[in-house]
Amino acid sequence: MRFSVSNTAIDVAAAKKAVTDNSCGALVVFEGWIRDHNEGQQVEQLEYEVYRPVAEKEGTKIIDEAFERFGVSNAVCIHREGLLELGEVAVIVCVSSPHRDAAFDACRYIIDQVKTRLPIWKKEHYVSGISEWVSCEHCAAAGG
Amino acid sequence: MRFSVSNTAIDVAAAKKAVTDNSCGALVVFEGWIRDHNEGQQVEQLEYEVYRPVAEKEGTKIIDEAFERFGVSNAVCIHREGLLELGEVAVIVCVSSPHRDAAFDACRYIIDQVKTRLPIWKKEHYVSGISEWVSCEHCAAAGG
Amino acid sequence: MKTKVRYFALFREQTGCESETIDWPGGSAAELFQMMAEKHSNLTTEAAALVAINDEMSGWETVLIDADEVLFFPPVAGG
Amino acid sequence: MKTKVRYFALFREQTGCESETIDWPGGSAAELFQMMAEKHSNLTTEAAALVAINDEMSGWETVLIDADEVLFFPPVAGG
Repeated sequence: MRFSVSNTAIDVAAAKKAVTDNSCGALVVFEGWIRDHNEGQQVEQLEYEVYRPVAEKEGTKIIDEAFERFGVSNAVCIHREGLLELGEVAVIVCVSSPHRDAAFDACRYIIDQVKTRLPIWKKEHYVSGISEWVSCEHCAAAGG
Repeated sequence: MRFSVSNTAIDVAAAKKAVTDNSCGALVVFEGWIRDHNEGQQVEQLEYEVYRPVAEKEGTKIIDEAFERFGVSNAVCIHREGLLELGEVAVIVCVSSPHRDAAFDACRYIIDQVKTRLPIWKKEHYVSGISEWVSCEHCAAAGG
Repeated sequence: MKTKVRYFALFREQTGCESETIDWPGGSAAELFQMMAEKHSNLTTEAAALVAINDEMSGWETVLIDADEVLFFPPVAGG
Repeated sequence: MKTKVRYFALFREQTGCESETIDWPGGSAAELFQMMAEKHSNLTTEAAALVAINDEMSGWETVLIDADEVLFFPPVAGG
Protein backbone atom coordinates (compact mmCIF):
# COMPACT_ATOMS: atom_id res chain seq x y z
CA MET A 1 0.00 0.00 0.00
CA ARG A 2 1.80 3.09 -1.20
CA PHE A 3 -0.64 5.47 0.43
CA SER A 4 -2.73 4.68 3.47
CA VAL A 5 -4.73 6.31 6.23
CA SER A 6 -4.32 5.12 9.81
CA ASN A 7 -6.54 5.72 12.81
CA THR A 8 -3.84 4.53 15.21
CA ALA A 9 -0.24 5.71 15.80
CA ILE A 10 1.78 5.63 12.58
CA ASP A 11 4.33 2.81 12.54
CA VAL A 12 7.37 4.84 11.51
CA ALA A 13 9.71 1.83 11.48
CA ALA A 14 7.40 -0.13 9.19
CA ALA A 15 7.10 2.82 6.79
CA LYS A 16 10.87 3.05 6.56
CA LYS A 17 11.21 -0.70 6.15
CA ALA A 18 8.79 -0.57 3.22
CA VAL A 19 11.29 1.52 1.23
CA THR A 20 14.47 -0.29 2.31
CA ASP A 21 16.27 -1.43 -0.81
CA ASN A 22 19.90 -2.46 -1.43
CA SER A 23 19.91 -0.78 -4.81
CA CYS A 24 19.24 2.61 -3.17
CA GLY A 25 21.85 4.97 -1.77
CA ALA A 26 19.49 7.63 -0.46
CA LEU A 27 16.52 7.73 1.90
CA VAL A 28 14.58 10.92 2.58
CA VAL A 29 11.89 10.95 5.27
CA PHE A 30 9.45 13.70 6.10
CA GLU A 31 7.41 13.58 9.29
CA GLY A 32 4.72 16.10 10.17
CA TRP A 33 4.43 16.51 13.93
CA ILE A 34 1.70 18.09 16.03
CA ARG A 35 3.37 21.20 17.32
CA ASP A 36 2.41 23.13 20.41
CA HIS A 37 1.46 26.42 18.79
CA ASN A 38 -0.10 27.96 15.71
CA GLU A 39 -0.56 31.63 14.99
CA GLY A 40 -0.16 32.63 18.59
CA GLN A 41 -2.54 29.98 19.93
CA GLN A 42 -1.34 27.17 22.19
CA VAL A 43 -2.38 23.88 20.68
CA GLU A 44 -3.48 21.03 22.94
CA GLN A 45 -4.82 18.45 20.53
CA LEU A 46 -5.49 18.11 16.87
CA GLU A 47 -8.20 16.22 15.08
CA TYR A 48 -7.99 14.96 11.52
CA GLU A 49 -11.09 14.19 9.52
CA VAL A 50 -10.39 12.14 6.41
CA TYR A 51 -12.80 11.17 3.68
CA ARG A 52 -11.12 7.87 2.92
CA PRO A 53 -12.65 6.81 -0.42
CA VAL A 54 -11.27 9.89 -2.18
CA ALA A 55 -8.18 10.41 0.03
CA GLU A 56 -6.89 6.92 -0.68
CA LYS A 57 -7.49 7.19 -4.41
CA GLU A 58 -5.91 10.64 -4.72
CA GLY A 59 -3.06 9.75 -2.34
CA THR A 60 -2.14 6.77 -4.48
CA LYS A 61 -2.25 9.00 -7.57
CA ILE A 62 0.19 11.43 -5.92
CA ILE A 63 2.66 8.63 -5.18
CA ASP A 64 2.33 7.36 -8.76
CA GLU A 65 3.04 10.87 -10.05
CA ALA A 66 6.17 11.03 -7.89
CA PHE A 67 7.42 7.73 -9.33
CA GLU A 68 6.83 8.96 -12.84
CA ARG A 69 8.28 12.45 -12.41
CA PHE A 70 11.35 11.65 -10.36
CA GLY A 71 12.04 8.00 -11.14
CA VAL A 72 12.46 7.04 -7.49
CA SER A 73 12.60 3.38 -6.52
CA ASN A 74 10.25 3.29 -3.51
CA ALA A 75 7.82 5.69 -1.86
CA VAL A 76 5.16 5.40 0.83
CA CYS A 77 2.95 7.85 2.66
CA ILE A 78 0.79 7.26 5.72
CA HIS A 79 -1.63 9.88 7.06
CA ARG A 80 -3.32 9.83 10.45
CA GLU A 81 -6.96 10.38 11.15
CA GLY A 82 -8.71 10.99 14.48
CA LEU A 83 -7.54 12.78 17.60
CA LEU A 84 -3.79 13.40 18.01
CA GLU A 85 -1.77 14.65 20.95
CA LEU A 86 1.23 16.99 20.90
CA GLY A 87 4.33 15.44 19.39
CA GLU A 88 2.45 12.70 17.55
CA VAL A 89 3.22 11.94 13.91
CA ALA A 90 0.43 13.29 11.69
CA VAL A 91 1.93 12.17 8.39
CA ILE A 92 5.03 10.36 7.18
CA VAL A 93 6.57 10.22 3.71
CA CYS A 94 9.49 7.86 3.00
CA VAL A 95 11.27 7.81 -0.35
CA SER A 96 14.32 5.82 -1.41
CA SER A 97 16.29 6.14 -4.61
CA PRO A 98 19.74 5.36 -6.00
CA HIS A 99 20.62 9.09 -5.74
CA ARG A 100 19.59 11.81 -3.35
CA ASP A 101 18.33 14.44 -5.81
CA ALA A 102 15.35 12.36 -6.81
CA ALA A 103 14.64 11.27 -3.24
CA PHE A 104 14.54 14.86 -1.95
CA ASP A 105 12.43 16.11 -4.86
CA ALA A 106 9.93 13.26 -4.68
CA CYS A 107 9.54 13.51 -0.90
CA ARG A 108 8.89 17.23 -1.17
CA TYR A 109 6.45 16.76 -4.03
CA ILE A 110 4.44 14.13 -2.16
CA ILE A 111 4.03 16.13 1.05
CA ASP A 112 3.18 19.33 -0.85
CA GLN A 113 0.49 17.55 -2.85
CA VAL A 114 -0.87 15.66 0.16
CA LYS A 115 -1.37 18.96 1.96
CA THR A 116 -3.38 20.54 -0.81
CA ARG A 117 -5.18 17.82 -2.77
CA LEU A 118 -6.56 15.27 -0.33
CA PRO A 119 -9.92 15.57 1.43
CA ILE A 120 -8.33 15.85 4.87
CA TRP A 121 -9.26 18.53 7.39
CA LYS A 122 -7.80 19.42 10.71
CA LYS A 123 -9.36 21.00 13.71
CA GLU A 124 -7.08 22.47 16.30
CA HIS A 125 -8.10 22.34 19.93
CA TYR A 126 -6.42 25.16 21.81
CA VAL A 127 -5.44 25.37 25.47
CA SER A 128 -7.92 28.27 25.68
CA GLY A 129 -10.78 25.84 25.08
CA ILE A 130 -11.55 27.13 21.62
CA SER A 131 -11.27 24.83 18.61
CA GLU A 132 -11.02 25.76 14.98
CA TRP A 133 -10.84 24.22 11.51
CA VAL A 134 -7.49 25.15 10.04
CA SER A 135 -6.87 25.30 6.36
CA CYS A 136 -3.70 24.89 4.44
CA GLU A 137 -3.46 28.56 3.55
CA HIS A 138 -3.33 29.47 7.20
CA CYS A 139 -0.19 27.53 7.85
CA ALA A 140 -1.33 24.91 10.32
CA ALA A 141 0.31 23.47 13.41
CA ALA A 142 1.34 20.15 11.95
CA GLY A 143 3.68 19.41 9.12
CA GLY A 144 4.78 22.98 8.73
CA MET B 1 27.25 17.20 19.55
CA ARG B 2 25.75 18.57 16.37
CA PHE B 3 28.22 16.79 14.12
CA SER B 4 30.01 13.59 14.99
CA VAL B 5 31.90 10.70 13.45
CA SER B 6 31.14 7.15 14.55
CA ASN B 7 33.17 3.99 14.05
CA THR B 8 30.22 1.79 15.00
CA ALA B 9 26.69 1.49 13.54
CA ILE B 10 24.90 4.86 13.55
CA ASP B 11 22.15 5.03 16.17
CA VAL B 12 19.36 6.32 13.94
CA ALA B 13 16.79 6.49 16.77
CA ALA B 14 19.12 8.57 18.94
CA ALA B 15 19.82 10.98 16.09
CA LYS B 16 16.12 11.51 15.58
CA LYS B 17 15.52 11.89 19.29
CA ALA B 18 18.14 14.61 19.41
CA VAL B 19 15.97 16.82 17.19
CA THR B 20 12.58 15.97 18.74
CA ASP B 21 10.93 19.19 19.81
CA ASN B 22 7.30 20.06 20.58
CA SER B 23 7.66 23.46 18.95
CA CYS B 24 8.47 21.82 15.60
CA GLY B 25 5.94 20.67 13.02
CA ALA B 26 8.39 19.24 10.51
CA LEU B 27 11.18 16.65 10.58
CA VAL B 28 13.30 15.88 7.54
CA VAL B 29 15.77 12.99 7.66
CA PHE B 30 18.35 12.02 5.08
CA GLU B 31 20.13 8.70 5.27
CA GLY B 32 22.92 7.64 2.94
CA TRP B 33 22.97 3.87 2.48
CA ILE B 34 25.64 1.61 1.05
CA ARG B 35 24.12 0.49 -2.19
CA ASP B 36 24.98 -2.61 -4.13
CA HIS B 37 26.27 -1.03 -7.30
CA ASN B 38 28.16 1.95 -8.67
CA GLU B 39 28.92 2.68 -12.29
CA GLY B 40 28.32 -0.85 -13.39
CA GLN B 41 30.40 -2.41 -10.60
CA GLN B 42 28.84 -4.62 -7.93
CA VAL B 43 29.77 -3.26 -4.53
CA GLU B 44 30.47 -5.66 -1.68
CA GLN B 45 31.79 -3.38 1.07
CA LEU B 46 32.72 0.21 1.52
CA GLU B 47 35.42 1.75 3.64
CA TYR B 48 35.36 5.31 4.95
CA GLU B 49 38.56 7.03 5.97
CA VAL B 50 37.94 10.16 8.03
CA TYR B 51 40.48 12.68 9.20
CA ARG B 52 38.65 13.53 12.39
CA PRO B 53 40.35 16.72 13.63
CA VAL B 54 39.32 18.64 10.51
CA ALA B 55 36.11 16.68 9.73
CA GLU B 56 34.63 17.43 13.16
CA LYS B 57 35.52 21.10 13.00
CA GLU B 58 34.21 21.58 9.44
CA GLY B 59 31.15 19.41 10.10
CA THR B 60 30.16 21.57 13.05
CA LYS B 61 30.67 24.66 10.89
CA ILE B 62 28.29 23.25 8.26
CA ILE B 63 25.58 22.67 10.87
CA ASP B 64 26.07 26.18 12.23
CA GLU B 65 25.73 27.59 8.71
CA ALA B 66 22.47 25.67 8.28
CA PHE B 67 21.09 27.15 11.51
CA GLU B 68 22.03 30.62 10.40
CA ARG B 69 20.82 30.38 6.80
CA PHE B 70 17.55 28.54 7.34
CA GLY B 71 16.63 29.32 10.94
CA VAL B 72 15.87 25.71 11.78
CA SER B 73 15.39 24.67 15.40
CA ASN B 74 17.49 21.51 15.59
CA ALA B 75 19.97 19.70 13.35
CA VAL B 76 22.39 16.83 13.77
CA CYS B 77 24.63 14.87 11.46
CA ILE B 78 26.52 11.65 12.13
CA HIS B 79 29.01 10.17 9.66
CA ARG B 80 30.43 6.65 9.76
CA GLU B 81 34.04 5.67 9.45
CA GLY B 82 35.59 2.25 8.90
CA LEU B 83 34.31 -0.75 6.98
CA LEU B 84 30.60 -0.86 6.08
CA GLU B 85 28.46 -3.61 4.63
CA LEU B 86 25.66 -3.31 2.07
CA GLY B 87 22.58 -1.57 3.43
CA GLU B 88 24.39 0.06 6.35
CA VAL B 89 23.82 3.73 7.11
CA ALA B 90 26.87 5.77 6.02
CA VAL B 91 25.54 9.14 7.10
CA ILE B 92 22.41 10.56 8.69
CA VAL B 93 21.14 14.14 8.79
CA CYS B 94 18.11 15.03 10.96
CA VAL B 95 16.58 18.50 10.95
CA SER B 96 13.47 19.76 12.72
CA SER B 97 11.78 23.09 12.34
CA PRO B 98 8.38 24.74 12.87
CA HIS B 99 7.78 24.61 9.09
CA ARG B 100 8.82 22.18 6.40
CA ASP B 101 10.46 24.59 3.94
CA ALA B 102 13.36 25.33 6.25
CA ALA B 103 13.71 21.69 7.32
CA PHE B 104 13.99 20.46 3.71
CA ASP B 105 16.39 23.21 2.69
CA ALA B 106 18.65 22.81 5.71
CA CYS B 107 18.78 19.01 5.41
CA ARG B 108 19.71 19.29 1.75
CA TYR B 109 22.32 21.94 2.47
CA ILE B 110 23.98 19.88 5.18
CA ILE B 111 24.29 16.69 3.14
CA ASP B 112 25.52 18.57 0.06
CA GLN B 113 28.22 20.33 2.06
CA VAL B 114 29.21 17.20 3.98
CA LYS B 115 29.80 15.42 0.69
CA THR B 116 32.13 18.05 -0.70
CA ARG B 117 33.88 19.82 2.18
CA LEU B 118 34.85 17.22 4.77
CA PRO B 119 38.08 15.20 4.67
CA ILE B 120 36.27 11.91 4.22
CA TRP B 121 37.18 9.37 1.56
CA LYS B 122 35.55 6.21 0.49
CA LYS B 123 36.99 3.11 -1.03
CA GLU B 124 34.64 0.72 -2.71
CA HIS B 125 35.37 -2.98 -2.58
CA TYR B 126 33.78 -4.69 -5.56
CA VAL B 127 32.55 -8.24 -5.91
CA SER B 128 35.20 -8.59 -8.64
CA GLY B 129 37.92 -8.28 -5.99
CA ILE B 130 39.03 -4.84 -7.15
CA SER B 131 38.81 -1.86 -4.82
CA GLU B 132 38.89 1.79 -5.69
CA TRP B 133 38.85 5.24 -4.10
CA VAL B 134 35.69 6.97 -5.21
CA SER B 135 35.37 10.69 -5.33
CA CYS B 136 32.34 12.83 -5.11
CA GLU B 137 32.41 13.81 -8.77
CA HIS B 138 32.07 10.20 -9.78
CA CYS B 139 28.79 9.75 -8.07
CA ALA B 140 29.53 7.15 -5.45
CA ALA B 141 27.57 4.19 -4.17
CA ALA B 142 26.45 5.68 -0.89
CA GLY B 143 24.30 8.67 -0.25
CA GLY B 144 23.46 9.18 -3.90
CA MET C 1 -33.41 15.61 -11.21
CA LYS C 2 -32.21 14.22 -7.90
CA THR C 3 -28.77 14.90 -6.49
CA LYS C 4 -27.34 13.75 -3.20
CA VAL C 5 -25.15 16.37 -1.53
CA ARG C 6 -22.62 15.62 1.22
CA TYR C 7 -20.89 18.18 3.44
CA PHE C 8 -17.56 17.71 5.21
CA ALA C 9 -15.75 19.31 8.15
CA LEU C 10 -16.41 23.07 8.25
CA PHE C 11 -19.22 22.82 5.67
CA ARG C 12 -20.94 20.14 7.76
CA GLU C 13 -20.81 22.40 10.80
CA GLN C 14 -22.00 25.43 8.84
CA THR C 15 -25.00 23.64 7.35
CA GLY C 16 -25.63 21.48 10.40
CA CYS C 17 -26.07 18.71 7.88
CA GLU C 18 -24.09 15.65 6.76
CA SER C 19 -26.03 14.95 3.61
CA GLU C 20 -29.26 15.82 1.90
CA THR C 21 -30.94 14.84 -1.36
CA ILE C 22 -32.38 17.63 -3.41
CA ASP C 23 -34.65 17.78 -6.41
CA TRP C 24 -33.60 20.56 -8.81
CA PRO C 25 -33.55 21.40 -12.53
CA GLY C 26 -29.83 20.51 -12.81
CA GLY C 27 -26.69 22.49 -13.65
CA SER C 28 -23.02 22.62 -12.69
CA ALA C 29 -21.46 21.76 -9.33
CA ALA C 30 -20.81 25.49 -8.82
CA GLU C 31 -24.46 26.32 -9.44
CA LEU C 32 -25.50 23.62 -6.99
CA PHE C 33 -23.16 25.04 -4.36
CA GLN C 34 -24.63 28.52 -4.85
CA MET C 35 -28.10 27.13 -4.44
CA MET C 36 -27.12 25.37 -1.23
CA ALA C 37 -25.46 28.55 0.06
CA GLU C 38 -28.77 30.33 -0.37
CA LYS C 39 -30.54 27.56 1.52
CA HIS C 40 -27.93 27.35 4.32
CA SER C 41 -27.09 30.95 5.12
CA ASN C 42 -23.96 29.99 7.11
CA LEU C 43 -22.36 28.09 4.24
CA THR C 44 -19.38 30.15 3.10
CA THR C 45 -18.11 30.25 -0.44
CA GLU C 46 -14.39 29.54 -0.14
CA ALA C 47 -12.11 30.01 -3.12
CA ALA C 48 -10.06 26.98 -2.06
CA ALA C 49 -13.03 24.64 -1.67
CA LEU C 50 -12.97 21.43 -3.71
CA VAL C 51 -15.67 19.26 -5.19
CA ALA C 52 -15.88 15.54 -5.90
CA ILE C 53 -18.54 13.73 -7.87
CA ASN C 54 -19.20 10.05 -7.20
CA ASP C 55 -15.94 9.83 -5.21
CA GLU C 56 -13.82 11.33 -8.00
CA MET C 57 -12.22 14.76 -7.68
CA SER C 58 -13.93 17.02 -10.16
CA GLY C 59 -14.13 20.60 -11.45
CA TRP C 60 -16.71 23.17 -10.34
CA GLU C 61 -17.91 23.60 -13.93
CA THR C 62 -18.82 19.94 -14.35
CA VAL C 63 -22.50 19.56 -15.23
CA LEU C 64 -24.22 17.05 -12.99
CA ILE C 65 -26.34 14.20 -14.23
CA ASP C 66 -29.22 12.50 -12.52
CA ALA C 67 -28.34 10.48 -9.41
CA ASP C 68 -24.86 11.96 -9.06
CA GLU C 69 -23.53 12.20 -5.52
CA VAL C 70 -21.78 15.50 -4.96
CA LEU C 71 -19.21 16.03 -2.18
CA PHE C 72 -18.45 19.56 -1.02
CA PHE C 73 -14.98 19.78 0.50
CA PRO C 74 -14.02 22.93 2.42
CA PRO C 75 -10.35 24.01 2.04
CA VAL C 76 -8.22 21.00 2.89
CA ALA C 77 -5.26 20.76 5.24
CA GLY C 78 -3.51 17.42 5.10
CA GLY C 79 -0.20 16.88 6.82
CA MET D 1 62.45 25.97 6.35
CA LYS D 2 60.91 22.76 7.60
CA THR D 3 57.41 21.62 6.69
CA LYS D 4 55.66 18.45 7.69
CA VAL D 5 53.53 17.00 4.92
CA ARG D 6 50.75 14.43 5.46
CA TYR D 7 49.04 12.40 2.75
CA PHE D 8 45.56 10.89 2.95
CA ALA D 9 43.64 8.13 1.20
CA LEU D 10 44.54 8.01 -2.52
CA PHE D 11 47.51 10.36 -2.04
CA ARG D 12 48.90 8.12 0.71
CA GLU D 13 48.67 5.13 -1.61
CA GLN D 14 50.22 7.02 -4.53
CA THR D 15 53.20 8.25 -2.51
CA GLY D 16 53.45 5.13 -0.37
CA CYS D 17 53.88 7.57 2.48
CA GLU D 18 51.79 8.80 5.41
CA SER D 19 53.92 11.77 6.30
CA GLU D 20 57.31 13.25 5.67
CA THR D 21 59.16 16.34 6.81
CA ILE D 22 60.96 18.31 4.15
CA ASP D 23 63.45 21.10 4.19
CA TRP D 24 62.79 23.60 1.39
CA PRO D 25 63.06 27.34 0.61
CA GLY D 26 59.34 27.90 1.28
CA GLY D 27 56.39 28.99 -0.88
CA SER D 28 52.71 28.35 -1.27
CA ALA D 29 50.82 25.13 -0.57
CA ALA D 30 50.36 24.72 -4.32
CA GLU D 31 54.11 25.04 -4.92
CA LEU D 32 54.78 22.50 -2.20
CA PHE D 33 52.34 20.07 -3.82
CA GLN D 34 54.07 20.50 -7.19
CA MET D 35 57.42 19.80 -5.59
CA MET D 36 56.05 16.68 -3.95
CA ALA D 37 54.50 15.55 -7.26
CA GLU D 38 57.97 15.74 -8.81
CA LYS D 39 59.38 13.67 -5.97
CA HIS D 40 56.58 11.09 -5.99
CA SER D 41 55.92 10.41 -9.64
CA ASN D 42 52.59 8.66 -8.92
CA LEU D 43 51.11 11.60 -7.07
CA THR D 44 48.37 13.00 -9.30
CA THR D 45 47.38 16.65 -9.41
CA GLU D 46 43.61 16.62 -8.95
CA ALA D 47 41.61 19.78 -9.51
CA ALA D 48 39.29 18.84 -6.66
CA ALA D 49 42.05 18.18 -4.12
CA LEU D 50 41.92 20.18 -0.88
CA VAL D 51 44.56 21.42 1.49
CA ALA D 52 44.57 22.06 5.23
CA ILE D 53 47.27 23.79 7.24
CA ASN D 54 47.60 23.02 10.94
CA ASP D 55 44.21 21.29 10.91
CA GLU D 56 42.40 24.24 9.33
CA MET D 57 41.01 24.11 5.79
CA SER D 58 43.06 26.48 3.68
CA GLY D 59 43.61 27.79 0.15
CA TRP D 60 46.25 26.51 -2.26
CA GLU D 61 47.76 29.98 -2.55
CA THR D 62 48.45 30.29 1.17
CA VAL D 63 52.15 30.87 1.79
CA LEU D 64 53.54 28.49 4.38
CA ILE D 65 55.56 29.52 7.37
CA ASP D 66 58.19 27.55 9.21
CA ALA D 67 56.92 24.50 11.13
CA ASP D 68 53.52 24.46 9.43
CA GLU D 69 51.95 21.05 9.06
CA VAL D 70 50.37 20.67 5.62
CA LEU D 71 47.65 18.09 4.89
CA PHE D 72 47.04 17.06 1.29
CA PHE D 73 43.49 15.80 0.82
CA PRO D 74 42.59 14.00 -2.43
CA PRO D 75 39.07 14.69 -3.75
CA VAL D 76 36.68 13.97 -0.90
CA ALA D 77 33.54 11.85 -0.91
CA GLY D 78 31.55 12.08 2.29
CA GLY D 79 28.08 10.61 2.58
